[in-house]
Amino acid sequence: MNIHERTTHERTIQRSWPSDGLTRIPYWIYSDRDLYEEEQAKIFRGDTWTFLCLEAELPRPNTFRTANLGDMPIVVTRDKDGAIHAFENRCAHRGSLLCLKERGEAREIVCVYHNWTYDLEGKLTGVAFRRGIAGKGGMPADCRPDSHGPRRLRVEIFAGLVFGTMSERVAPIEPYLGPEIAAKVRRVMKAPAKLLGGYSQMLPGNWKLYMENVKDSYHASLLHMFFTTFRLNRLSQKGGLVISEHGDHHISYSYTADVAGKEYEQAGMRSANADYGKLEAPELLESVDEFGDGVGLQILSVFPGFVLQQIRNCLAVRRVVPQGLDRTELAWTCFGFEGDDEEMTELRLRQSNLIGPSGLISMEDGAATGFVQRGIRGATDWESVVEMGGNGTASEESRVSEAAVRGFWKSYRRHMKL
Amino acid sequence: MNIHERTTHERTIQRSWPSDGLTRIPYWIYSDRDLYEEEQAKIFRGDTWTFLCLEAELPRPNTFRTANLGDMPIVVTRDKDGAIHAFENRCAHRGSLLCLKERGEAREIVCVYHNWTYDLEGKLTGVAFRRGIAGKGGMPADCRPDSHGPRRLRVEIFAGLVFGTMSERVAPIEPYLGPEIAAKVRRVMKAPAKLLGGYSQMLPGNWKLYMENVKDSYHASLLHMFFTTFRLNRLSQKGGLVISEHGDHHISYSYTADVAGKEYEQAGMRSANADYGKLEAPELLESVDEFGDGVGLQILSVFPGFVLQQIRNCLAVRRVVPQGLDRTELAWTCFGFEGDDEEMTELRLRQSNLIGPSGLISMEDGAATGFVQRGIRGATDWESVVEMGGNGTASEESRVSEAAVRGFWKSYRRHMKL
Amino acid sequence: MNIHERTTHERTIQRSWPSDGLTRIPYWIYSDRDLYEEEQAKIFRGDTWTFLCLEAELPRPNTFRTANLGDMPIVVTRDKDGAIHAFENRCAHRGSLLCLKERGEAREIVCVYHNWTYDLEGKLTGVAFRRGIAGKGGMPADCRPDSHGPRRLRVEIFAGLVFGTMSERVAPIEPYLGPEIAAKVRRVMKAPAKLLGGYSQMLPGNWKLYMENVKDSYHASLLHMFFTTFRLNRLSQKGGLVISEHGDHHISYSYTADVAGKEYEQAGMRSANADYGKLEAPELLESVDEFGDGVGLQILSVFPGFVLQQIRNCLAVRRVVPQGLDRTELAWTCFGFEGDDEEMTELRLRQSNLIGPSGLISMEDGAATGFVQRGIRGATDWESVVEMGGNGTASEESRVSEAAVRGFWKSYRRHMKL
Amino acid sequence: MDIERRLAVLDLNARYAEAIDEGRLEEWPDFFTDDGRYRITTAENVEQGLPLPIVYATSRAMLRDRVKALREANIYEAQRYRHVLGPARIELGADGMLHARTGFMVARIMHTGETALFATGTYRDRIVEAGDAPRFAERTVILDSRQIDTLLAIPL
Amino acid sequence: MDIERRLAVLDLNARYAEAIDEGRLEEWPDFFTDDGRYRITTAENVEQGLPLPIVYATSRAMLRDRVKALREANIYEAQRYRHVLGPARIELGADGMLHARTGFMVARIMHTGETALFATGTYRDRIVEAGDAPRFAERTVILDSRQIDTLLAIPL
Amino acid sequence: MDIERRLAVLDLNARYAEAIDEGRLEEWPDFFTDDGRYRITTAENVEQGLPLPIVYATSRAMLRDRVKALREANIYEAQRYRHVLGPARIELGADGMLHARTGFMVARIMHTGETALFATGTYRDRIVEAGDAPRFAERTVILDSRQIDTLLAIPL
Ligand code: FES
Ligand code: FES
Ligand code: FES
Ligand SMILES: [Fe+3]
Ligand SMILES: [Fe+3]
Ligand SMILES: [Fe+3]
Repeated sequence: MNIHERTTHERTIQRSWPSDGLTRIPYWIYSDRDLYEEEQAKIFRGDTWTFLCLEAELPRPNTFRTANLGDMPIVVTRDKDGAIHAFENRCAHRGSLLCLKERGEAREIVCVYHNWTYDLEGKLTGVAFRRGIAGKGGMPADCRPDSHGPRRLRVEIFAGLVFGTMSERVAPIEPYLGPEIAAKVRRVMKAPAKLLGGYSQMLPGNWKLYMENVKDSYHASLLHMFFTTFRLNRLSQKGGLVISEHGDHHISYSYTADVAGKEYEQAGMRSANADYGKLEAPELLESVDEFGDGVGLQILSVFPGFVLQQIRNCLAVRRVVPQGLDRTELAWTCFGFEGDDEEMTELRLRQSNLIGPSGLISMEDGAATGFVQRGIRGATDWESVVEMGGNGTASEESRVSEAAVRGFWKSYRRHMKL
Repeated sequence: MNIHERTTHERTIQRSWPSDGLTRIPYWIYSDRDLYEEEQAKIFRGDTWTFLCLEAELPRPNTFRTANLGDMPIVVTRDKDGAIHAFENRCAHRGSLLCLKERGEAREIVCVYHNWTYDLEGKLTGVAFRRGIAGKGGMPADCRPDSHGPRRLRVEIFAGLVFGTMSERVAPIEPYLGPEIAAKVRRVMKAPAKLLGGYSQMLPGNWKLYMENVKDSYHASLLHMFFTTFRLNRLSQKGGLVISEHGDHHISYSYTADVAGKEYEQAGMRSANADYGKLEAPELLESVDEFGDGVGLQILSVFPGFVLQQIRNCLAVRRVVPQGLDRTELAWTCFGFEGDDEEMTELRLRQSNLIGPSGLISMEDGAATGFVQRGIRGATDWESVVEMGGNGTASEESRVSEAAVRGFWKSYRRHMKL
Repeated sequence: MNIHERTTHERTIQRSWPSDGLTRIPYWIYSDRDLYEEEQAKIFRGDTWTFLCLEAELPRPNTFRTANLGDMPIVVTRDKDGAIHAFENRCAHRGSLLCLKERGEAREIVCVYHNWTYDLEGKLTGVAFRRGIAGKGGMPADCRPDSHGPRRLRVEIFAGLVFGTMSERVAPIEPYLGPEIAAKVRRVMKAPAKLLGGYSQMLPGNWKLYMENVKDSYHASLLHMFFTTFRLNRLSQKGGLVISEHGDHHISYSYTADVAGKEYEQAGMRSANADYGKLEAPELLESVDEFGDGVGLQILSVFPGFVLQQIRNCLAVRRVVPQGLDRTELAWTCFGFEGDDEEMTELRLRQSNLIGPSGLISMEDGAATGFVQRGIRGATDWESVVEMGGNGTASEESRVSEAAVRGFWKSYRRHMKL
Repeated sequence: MDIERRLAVLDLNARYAEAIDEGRLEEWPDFFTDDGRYRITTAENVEQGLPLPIVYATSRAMLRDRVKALREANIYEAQRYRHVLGPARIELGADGMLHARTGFMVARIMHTGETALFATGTYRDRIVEAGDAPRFAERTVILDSRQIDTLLAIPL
Repeated sequence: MDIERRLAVLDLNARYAEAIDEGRLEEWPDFFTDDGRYRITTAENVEQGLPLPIVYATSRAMLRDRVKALREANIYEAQRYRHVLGPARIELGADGMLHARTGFMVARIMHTGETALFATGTYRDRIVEAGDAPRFAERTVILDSRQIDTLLAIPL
Repeated sequence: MDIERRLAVLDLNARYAEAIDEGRLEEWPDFFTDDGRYRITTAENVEQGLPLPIVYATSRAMLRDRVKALREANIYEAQRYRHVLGPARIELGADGMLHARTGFMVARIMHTGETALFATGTYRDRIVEAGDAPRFAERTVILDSRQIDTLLAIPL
């Protein structure tokens, strides 16, 4: 048999995008082995901005924090003058990780392998025994090891969020976000952030399944019954969907005030669960309208892998870090604001019961990526149906829509030239 | 260097089947990465029947059970009228698993992700907020999500065994089995089955290594010393090998009555182990001739991955579920018959010491697949020798033969066009 | 999109070796999936010699030991006449492992699967029921199963070290090593070895990263601070680097006598650590000049994966066994000499605190392979800088040099035709 | 401290672990006092002096609310835990309560059969002996790892 | 129950685990009474009320037969177990025997060095105190998982 | 043997494990007598009668030297252990010391969050009761596996 033909043939089938544009997503997109590396290069190391950390995570001069650009390790630093830099966590010499810790203090960075040294901008400042010892050995005078990286990232700080990119071409962060998204980022980051802590989840699915989940305003009140039962978020509540010009970013928001609708009960949704009853300890849901606009829920995502969350007074940034074809790390960092009093902090901490790996309204999301990854094992040549709210990617008032999911694929295809 | 050439070249070497037909099996067949997916499509989702479960596992109307077609997840149901159906365990919408449990009761199936609903035939019956809320959002009137699966399987029940296939073309189950195999299936499934329980083993080898092992009548009494020592099965015992027309299926059987031969002792087989002595508790091997034909052992396999076992009064079905190139789940379900009295059940349970992961005559099989998988690591361009009993695939009286193994490869090559 | 083009394109980029010859190593060499199998065939099963075990590990006639040629399983035996043989640990029949234990006694080898038997040369001596039973079954008279392996290796014993190869063409072991390396092997193996024991480490990196580490005389005193602090090894100590003609093998050695230099302190090396202070229990470092030449440290490597170590009186052989693209087993065996008295043995055991997974001067090496493997995740199209000591691979007095690392790549490229 | 009291604490740990491992979540709140506090956090947060919890309850009522949510609202695949405990370190606190520190390993077994070492860490407890059996006035679960596989539904 | 008896049960568990972990299988049957029952099954079978065992012996003689088979007949790679036990729950049964429930984790270490969390579950025991040392009249091993990796040769 | 002494040994094990799991390595040498011996080796070496250790100290001073090296000289990523112990078998030795054998499982948790079953084995101890608290005259750690993942920096 002619293998070669077979292989080619198979691929061609697999790789063709369905004709129906953004309303059909082919399942091979979540399981094709070669695609993973290509996404790393074309998306994460391509013309996109990645959220690296909160400015508050670099509290003082001479501090650093490690982060990721896709699965590429990154160091973010604040130098002695307070300026923030980011560069590859890879030594120019032989490629060792430069920083072995999540965070710390440092005036310079010393690679453990051969003690080459770097300043906090990522510039190579010293090569051990570069001139040899007693005139023997060492490096040729014309050797320029500094030309071998670590590659430095373009860094921008927007509203206390540190973003980085490898791209020279991509627009600055604010135009990248666009006016609407930028405004809503500023809305949440209204004051200097005060760290409350973090943790991460290892999700059993491809990273795109999580981003779809985040942009999927349709699922929230159907999958997360706790949400619905306590009217934290119902599609019938006043709110909307904002999608940036090219589909890249999104916001899903809703007002706390409930129109007291009975749509879920009428539709007999499992998630309405009329007879659930009340909480014995309702203080769990106590909250204040700290943004003064009545919006109780604002989920905002920035392509490719950043989420900014406001659920009542529970604020968090989430970083989506691909760890292989079907493993994704979801790193959460929660924060309040400088000046929060004890009571306000306590309020945020109590509400944090709603989020994270044990979150009463978020625990399902981690598992959902796995349900799909496993569900499609035999269906690589099939496709999903993403037609709620039609086939467009425009902002709209209704959240009974998958417009933001289509937006994700619009921008994915643009970057992947797929 | 021109990589491309290299790659192609390598493949061509690897992929050519040896000239000696069925008596030589190339070792790359157990370790080629691309082959795995191809087998899933051409064999498990191709023109073959897969055993899904016992009819007895769906005891009442409105019950379901999950199963597999290769590594594709499947749901098997019994509807309110008692009819049995099977379909992909994949939601039409975004591909989530529909059933998250092994078994249960259900009048309808609700996908947890967005609450789309299905009847027990796998037909999409409801799309949450299909028409939106308050006239906003929802799905275009012309959208036909039901056309996106889950794909329904052709299902047939034969002698209390539920089989399924994705193929329209494959013959019905009875002709697929052929007269001889069908008769011997009926022989064991002589009455309505009564479930005794189950467990599974994760085998450290490619699924084909286990199927070869099952069809390998030559190994049984040589690998499984307990078998031989207690004359549960010796190649010298009266018995035979039945192979279906195209090699797909097989039966290896033997009579309990022992010709008291000394072939093993003469040949000095380790497994004969003359001085082993007696059991202190011989009741372990007590059995009755419940089929009235003196046949004490009948191992029956159906291509690609089903085994029906009668060892004395210990009856079981085994499902072979590929879990990757070198991992295979072997799922056992043991049963007796309705009307078995306590004593008979106790007899079967005592004999179950012979089978499963701790089985005195079966524990070696699980490990054997790993011995080969590891043994051939450096020999992908070599081949095994399958020439016991010549080069044919015909039924014969002697079990000192690998005819059934050759039969497996005959049908494997037909399906894979290899 | 035309996938095929894409794929080809990608590869071509990846696979081209940098123009700068041996001073730049492309990072894809540590992470390319297809390369792994190719290395197994062209290097480990190619024209190279692999260290299998110490002759002392086969203490008596009729003993065996398992080993590896790359990731191919091997059996090494000493037959009844004391001759040593090695062959694939793979049965001629269906490919099962023949030996399931690390070591043992045996007059013949019986495959557990179907009881085929072999002598200690690896020759097939028996096929169970070859002639069938009662004239039925069995193997055709003209079948020559012995022609199907296990493949026997060329074996040579040099200074108590057992080497094996699959190659007919490679030169005998002594010329393979070359005069300088051979002499220094003899230097350490000065008397019959007495086993002290062993253990292994699973390293989180590609096997080549460990071999580079071993040949990297530049890192030793910079990474291993304990080394430097206690002047066990400083680049300023008298010593040198010996590299065999084609770069394949190397020796890095130094004299115990310290020139008491202050180079590290002047250069402000972390590893100098002036104020570390003394050991409370200096007996840890007690040693005797058993080789009478004042050389306190001799690290010797033989391409592709063998290391012979003398650190003071702590002697060990290390086998590098690839276990996949980014996992490598490092198997240590420590020894003294027959005739060592208790005191000498105690001295060696105390010094063994310096080596192995908890070694005060070796624990870093295992981790270092992982630091690089992780550091280069986003840099497959980049390259490392290996220019200490210029661009050559000649022996030299200075160890402030990466000449031996370049030597490794010179011979790697020769074998891989890369 | 006398052995009786030590054994009473070991027994409390034993019954707590068993109730969870056997899926009797309804009994879980009753191991706490009415105003009992339960908190899961990570060693990393503790070391940084950051207060963020993974689970945080300040009364037995809140624990009951969580159990109810796990039973009626939340979606997660069938799974069970298996606790094994390290040796307990018990002291009499200035507050008159028993202060206990106990290390643990918890394996998670999915309905599919998949078994994994899911969580390790320490229990930091304040225990009141009043009444029939000792109860937790406070149980803080400090996870050694910053990372949770998929989700943490069943309490630790 | 008095501490002596509790400690005697803990000691029985300890000696049982040690005998197996150190490969002294010949001693294993002697932890049982002559008509002692030993059964390994899965939580899934128990929950479904299905009787299928993985290993099933109704006398010490049967246990000896299995040990003999493991020593002389069955083929499996050299491996050892390492037991750690959860806290034991011990009660005096109506039948005058001690009823004990103990959780366990067992790691399996292959001769190759490969280490894995092999099994978790509970021991359900009925223990007779008669004679020199307590013995198992019945030990039921309920595995949390329905799935065994490769094989289960050495008893749990 | 009386319960007091048994509990004292269990307490020694508990404090030892806790000190290591909490990273208080400086306290580790003080669990030994001045001339206390500490050795880590593998079951494979022991079975072959081979003396090679992975770690080998013949005095408390040597243990202090190792702690100092781990703190100031050696490079390894931030990580912690979690010990759980099997039941201890304690006997009074002919040498007047308590001889204890205790199985263990140790999980290793990397700063990245990665958790793995790192080591299993047995402690073989000779314990002196003299003075305020019992101390190890000798602790031999016999690993079940011949293989260590990456490195073994923190003592077991
Ligand atoms: S790899 Fe960083 S100094 Fe060598
Ligand atoms: S995936 Fe099933 S309803 Fe959306
Ligand atoms: S595989 Fe070795 S005898 Fe059959
Ligand atoms: Fe969600
Ligand atoms: Fe078999
Ligand atoms: Fe080194």
